[in-house]
Amino acid sequence: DGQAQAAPVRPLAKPPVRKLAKDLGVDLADIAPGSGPEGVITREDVHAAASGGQGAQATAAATQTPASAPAPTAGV
Amino acid sequence: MADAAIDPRELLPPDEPVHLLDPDGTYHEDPEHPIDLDDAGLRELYRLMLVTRKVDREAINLQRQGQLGVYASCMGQEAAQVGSAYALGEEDWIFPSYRELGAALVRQCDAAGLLHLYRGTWLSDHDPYKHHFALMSIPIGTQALHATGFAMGARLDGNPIVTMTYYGDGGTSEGDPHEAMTFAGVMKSPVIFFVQNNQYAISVPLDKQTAAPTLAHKAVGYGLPGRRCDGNDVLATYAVTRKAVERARSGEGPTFIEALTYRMEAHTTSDDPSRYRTQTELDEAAKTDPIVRMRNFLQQRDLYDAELEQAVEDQAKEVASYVRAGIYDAPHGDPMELFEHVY
Amino acid sequence: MADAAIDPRELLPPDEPVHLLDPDGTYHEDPEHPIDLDDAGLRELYRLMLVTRKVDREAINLQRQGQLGVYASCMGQEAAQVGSAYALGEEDWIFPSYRELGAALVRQCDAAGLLHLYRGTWLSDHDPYKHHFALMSIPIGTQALHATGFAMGARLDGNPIVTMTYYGDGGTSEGDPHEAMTFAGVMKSPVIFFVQNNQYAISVPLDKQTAAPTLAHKAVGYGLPGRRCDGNDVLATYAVTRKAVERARSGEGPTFIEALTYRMEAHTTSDDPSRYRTQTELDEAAKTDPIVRMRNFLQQRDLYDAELEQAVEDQAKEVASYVRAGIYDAPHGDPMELFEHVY
Amino acid sequence: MAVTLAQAINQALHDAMTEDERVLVFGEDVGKLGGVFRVTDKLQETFSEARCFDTPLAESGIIGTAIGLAMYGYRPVPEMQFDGFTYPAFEQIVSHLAKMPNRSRGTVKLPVTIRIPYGGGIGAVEHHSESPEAYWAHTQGLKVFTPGTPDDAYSMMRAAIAMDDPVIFLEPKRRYWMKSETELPVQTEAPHRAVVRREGTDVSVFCYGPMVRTAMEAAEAAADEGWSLEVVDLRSLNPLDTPTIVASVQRTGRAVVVHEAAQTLGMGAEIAARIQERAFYSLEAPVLRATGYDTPYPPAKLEEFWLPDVDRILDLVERTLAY
Amino acid sequence: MAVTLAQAINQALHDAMTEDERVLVFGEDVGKLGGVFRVTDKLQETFSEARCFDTPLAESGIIGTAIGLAMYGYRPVPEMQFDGFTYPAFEQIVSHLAKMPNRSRGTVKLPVTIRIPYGGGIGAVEHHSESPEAYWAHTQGLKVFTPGTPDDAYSMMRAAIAMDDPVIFLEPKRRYWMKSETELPVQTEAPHRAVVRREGTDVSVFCYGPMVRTAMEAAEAAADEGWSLEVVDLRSLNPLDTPTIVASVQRTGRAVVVHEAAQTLGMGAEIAARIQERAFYSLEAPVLRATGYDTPYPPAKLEEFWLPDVDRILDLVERTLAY
Ligand SMILES: Cc1ncc(C[n+]2csc(CCOP(=O)(O)OP(=O)(O)O)c2C)c(N)n1
Ligand SMILES: Cc1ncc(C[n+]2csc(CCOP(=O)(O)OP(=O)(O)O)c2C)c(N)n1
Ligand SMILES: [Mg+2]
Ligand SMILES: [Mg+2]
Ligand SMILES: [Mg+2]
Repeated sequence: DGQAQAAPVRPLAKPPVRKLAKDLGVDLADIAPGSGPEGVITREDVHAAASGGQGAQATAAATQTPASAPAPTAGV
Repeated sequence: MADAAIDPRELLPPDEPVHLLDPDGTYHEDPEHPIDLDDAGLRELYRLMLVTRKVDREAINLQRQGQLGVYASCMGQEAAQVGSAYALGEEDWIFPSYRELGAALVRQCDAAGLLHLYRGTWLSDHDPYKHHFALMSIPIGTQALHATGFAMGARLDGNPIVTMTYYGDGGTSEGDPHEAMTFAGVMKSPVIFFVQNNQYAISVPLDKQTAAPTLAHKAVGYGLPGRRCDGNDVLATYAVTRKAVERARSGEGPTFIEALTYRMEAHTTSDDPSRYRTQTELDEAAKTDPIVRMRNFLQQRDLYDAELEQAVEDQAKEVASYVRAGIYDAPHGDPMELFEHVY
Repeated sequence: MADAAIDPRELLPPDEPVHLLDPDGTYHEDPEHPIDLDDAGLRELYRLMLVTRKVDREAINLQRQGQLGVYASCMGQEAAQVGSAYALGEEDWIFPSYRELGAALVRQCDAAGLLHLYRGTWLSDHDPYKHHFALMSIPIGTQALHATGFAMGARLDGNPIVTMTYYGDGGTSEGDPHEAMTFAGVMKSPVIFFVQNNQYAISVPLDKQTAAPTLAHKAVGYGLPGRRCDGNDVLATYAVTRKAVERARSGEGPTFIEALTYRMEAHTTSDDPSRYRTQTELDEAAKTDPIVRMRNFLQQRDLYDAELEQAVEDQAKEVASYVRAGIYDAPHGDPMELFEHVY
Repeated sequence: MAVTLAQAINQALHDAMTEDERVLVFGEDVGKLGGVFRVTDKLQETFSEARCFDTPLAESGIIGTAIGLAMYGYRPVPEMQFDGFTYPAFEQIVSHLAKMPNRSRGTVKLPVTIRIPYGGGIGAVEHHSESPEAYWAHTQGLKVFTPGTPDDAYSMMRAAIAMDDPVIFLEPKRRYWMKSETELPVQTEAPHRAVVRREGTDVSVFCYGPMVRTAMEAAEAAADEGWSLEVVDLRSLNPLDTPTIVASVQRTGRAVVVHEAAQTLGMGAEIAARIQERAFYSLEAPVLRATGYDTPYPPAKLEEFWLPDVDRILDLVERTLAY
Repeated sequence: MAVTLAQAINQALHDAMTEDERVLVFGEDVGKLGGVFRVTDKLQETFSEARCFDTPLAESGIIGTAIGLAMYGYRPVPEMQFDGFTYPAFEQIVSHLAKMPNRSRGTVKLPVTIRIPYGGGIGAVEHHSESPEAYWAHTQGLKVFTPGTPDDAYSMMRAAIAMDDPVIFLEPKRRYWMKSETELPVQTEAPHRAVVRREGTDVSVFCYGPMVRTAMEAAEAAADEGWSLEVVDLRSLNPLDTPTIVASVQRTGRAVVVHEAAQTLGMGAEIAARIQERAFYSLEAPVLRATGYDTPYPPAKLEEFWLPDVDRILDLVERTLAY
């Protein structure tokens, strides 16, 4: 379901990256979108933000399509 | 509770199972069980049994050749199935288990289609509505309830059809046929419970299956008449079933029929019956062969000749070949079909 | 299959249910069913029935006062339960459903403990091994298999005990008792199937439950004797059960007993029987009250006097008080116990 | 007009039986008595014993004959008197009802709707408060629907009866007396869709049947804490409306599933598995489950400690927000 | 010495019956025939018909009488002839076997071990290739064990019979003829423990029963791709060995669950739900499931397309590594 939402999309990151951000005091909302596919925030993005750099593109649009998970192959 | 007008003793099976044909073909008339078949009909019973035997043998061969995963032979049970199935009308329905090749051929089902179940091409391969022959039911005894529900539907609909369900001696121990007979008795559903007592449930002999005096003695407990017949005597199975069909069709309710027969082959091709029964027993059983018996009868009646024999053999070969052609190296279907028909 | 020496007709119930006591207390001797009780025993039957009636009434009151969530009364069925349970020995086992307060009191179970099930303090509150009274079984008919298995165990163990299971007319339609009787018949297990035919399964009357001539007619189909008794006649229920107990204990196998009785109260306190039965029918049934009948008998035998009446009333009050004290505002248990006894 | 959930089902059965003479209602005590909860009240009176009838006491018999009736051409709506008493019919449901259409390549249709009052919270004795939905939802070939409101009870029942597939229709018995101001007939969303009952931004709460009201109460209480809960009524347990579930979590980033059934392999397991698979990058916290404990259903007096309630939901909401 | 999985079970039954005269083995065709897979071969001969016997054809009867025998004091080991034929006994298993110890506060113990050959891949007709383990694992009060090797088959069977709890013992029938060089008797890990069959660093592959060998084959093939798979044989489906599961994912960060049963509400659902809950911050990728499809079990000729195999496992391994 790739419907665009009117509300701003939450920052996308896998759980270990979220933990890293917490541990380093980085707010994912500040660095979203990240440099991963479909704006996913990566470890590198977080480290870059933590060390004061800008590893990712600044958020350009207020809305964007959330990353869709790869289609499952197992099960219907 | 039962109709007070019916004496329960009338529901009990008579001491002797209905028996019209001796192994040597001698016919014993029984005024309670007249045979309303003409010569053509008598020959037809024989033909159907022989074709069943041949197709059954073909199926065994196909399994041995790896063309079927498994097969459950009905050898020895041809009279039980053919005689009873022949007593139904075209609009009547059969709810079989997995061994009813004979009944299926009477109904003109496509034998190759049936065998595709055993090949595993699909889980079943026939349209029940075409010949009023329900899908084969592998879980023991469960089909008795489907037959009963269908009969309930027919009665509710004012439709004078009859249903008949087949299961075995082992099946009588399961809860479902018990519940089916209870429903059928209360609702006077036009259903016939036809039990082929072939003496075994895989390796379990009858005396370990039940302590019932006969399986037909179970019927009285549901308010149903219980009737026994020599299951290797196609005229007996036919006649007893005809009576049950007429009774059901006239709205008088169900009947339970026990056909005494013997499973001449293994339970299925995966079974090794030498582990639980003797060759002696098998040899004794062979003496009651239902097909030989009917042939003897036809001969006594001058209804049997070389022409008939040839015609029947040819036809049997034809069906067997048809089956072989339909099964041999038959390709599997489209795997994508697995996702259809789920909802 | 059955022992060929047994004539199936002997397995059928006689035309008349065993009946020894008329409602007015007149006793009819039956040489087939002698009463081996002395005066004390006869009084004891009466006492147990009256106590059952009183405790049962107490339970209904407790439910109305919100102390029990629900309660299934056995009013009217005291003779069926007390007579039959009294015929067992101390080492014998009972496998009840949920209505057997009478049988429980015969076994000296703690009635308050039993009622905790209805209060919901725990799912059950008695130790089956203490009085050989299994946990109450709410899923209809399932306990018949437990009773059979236990009896199989006893027989295997060379232990001459007997088990008896109770269920109702509705229960005879379920698959499990059918399977239990099949197993019991084949294995000659020392189990008694005691069916209290109280004419209803909640709102479903007997004639919608089965078309069997009598429930006892079911037994022949398993190779078991089926016996009927006036379930409101405590001497009959006692005597018929004694015979069955002796038969089982001597290794001859199971018996099926149908006790004809009537459910005087609602199915449970949640039920409204005025929706499916008439006051007239209820009034008629009241005329066959089992306790009144036994009192009349004792009076005819000069075994009843004011002293007995007082003693029995006092004792009944005592048990009722005991139950009330155990149940009223009883606290719930420790929620943490929910996590014990899972594995 | 105020309509209870039970009345809504009664009306749905009535209307279905009126519009389609093939619809039959049967089971233990459903005819003359009108059902132990009166859900089939007056149907026998209105439509005759031929179409609404009492059966012998035999669940496998009820479902097996329903299959036969469906094969004949009727639309059977059999009742299982209580959740805990469905199990004698498990063989017929799993081996035949669920599979015959597939086995027959669609030739045999089994438009059977099995009505089952389920769930606890009514102070009942054993076997009367079970939540067996996961058994059914794991059985391929069965549709599993469960309304949480009177309107849905009416509409989803009509839809279930009308569809050609076998349906397990789970009626939340503790909500039978729940009222709603509504006019029947009513058509709500298609039964396989989940519906957002309350929009929110902080945590998605997935629920169904009896827990819909509980979850809504939790959302009210949560608002006092400054938490904005989105409550999603799943309605269909098989098929699950995965797109709606995923879209909600993509919005909120957090999820709590609520159900009475024991946790292990309850619906929450599948929902959590799907969410983490398809909304992986959106999850701020793991999907948590406010469910019955991994024990058999408790006795009546201990029910309140065992069943998920507003407090337990808020507890998990708080836990999930702590991530 | 080479021992097949079936022989290992046969030996376990033999040894258990020798050491404890209370152990009984019964079911359809287990006595004289020795079982349709010969797993109970010669037990009747050795221990007499009193202790190893054939029953009437009635699954509810088999389990219900097993309960009675257990109450008496025996240790029944009843057999359900095939997975698909267990369902007539569902009521006895779920309402009584699983609950009576709890219902009786531990007073009634039911040391029953139900043997069930399960799983597919043997080209069988319908109802002979089912994987019903999730039904059992969702039923509180049942232990569910399933060996994937001959050694475990022996050891876990001995343990199951010896414990006082009811056990559902699932025997992977396609592996009955799998051989192992071993000396019986053998004692492997306690049955409730999961065992790491192969250590790895990249992806944790959770499997059980028939899929253990498949997963090991996949790990071998994966090594050629440069992937290091850790294969964890779950062995116990209820209780699940959550600590071992979680520890593995904390090491690898990725997980694939493999089972034959349909995906929705199969064991993979619970495993995924627990992993994401307890190892949330370790997950580099969602837990994926290589399972049967959400359809009824296929016909024999289409089995190979439906069952998870090495390719499907590697496919998901690759997908998970792409995160
Ligand atoms: C419910 C169920 N349990 C077990 C089986 C396995 N099984 C297949 S055939 C059979 C024996 C059936 O014996 P019987 O009813 O006498 O029929 P027969 O095969 O002799 O014709 C058994 C146990 C099954 N198919 N269904
Ligand atoms: C398997 C099952 N189905 C339904 C019920 C609900 N129920 C409880 S008692 C009862 C009627 C039982 O009638 P009967 O067997 O005649 O016993 P009675 O209550 O009359 O003594 C029913 C349907 C149940 N307890 N178990
Ligand atoms: Mg059953
Ligand atoms: Mg047989
Ligand atoms: Mg009754």
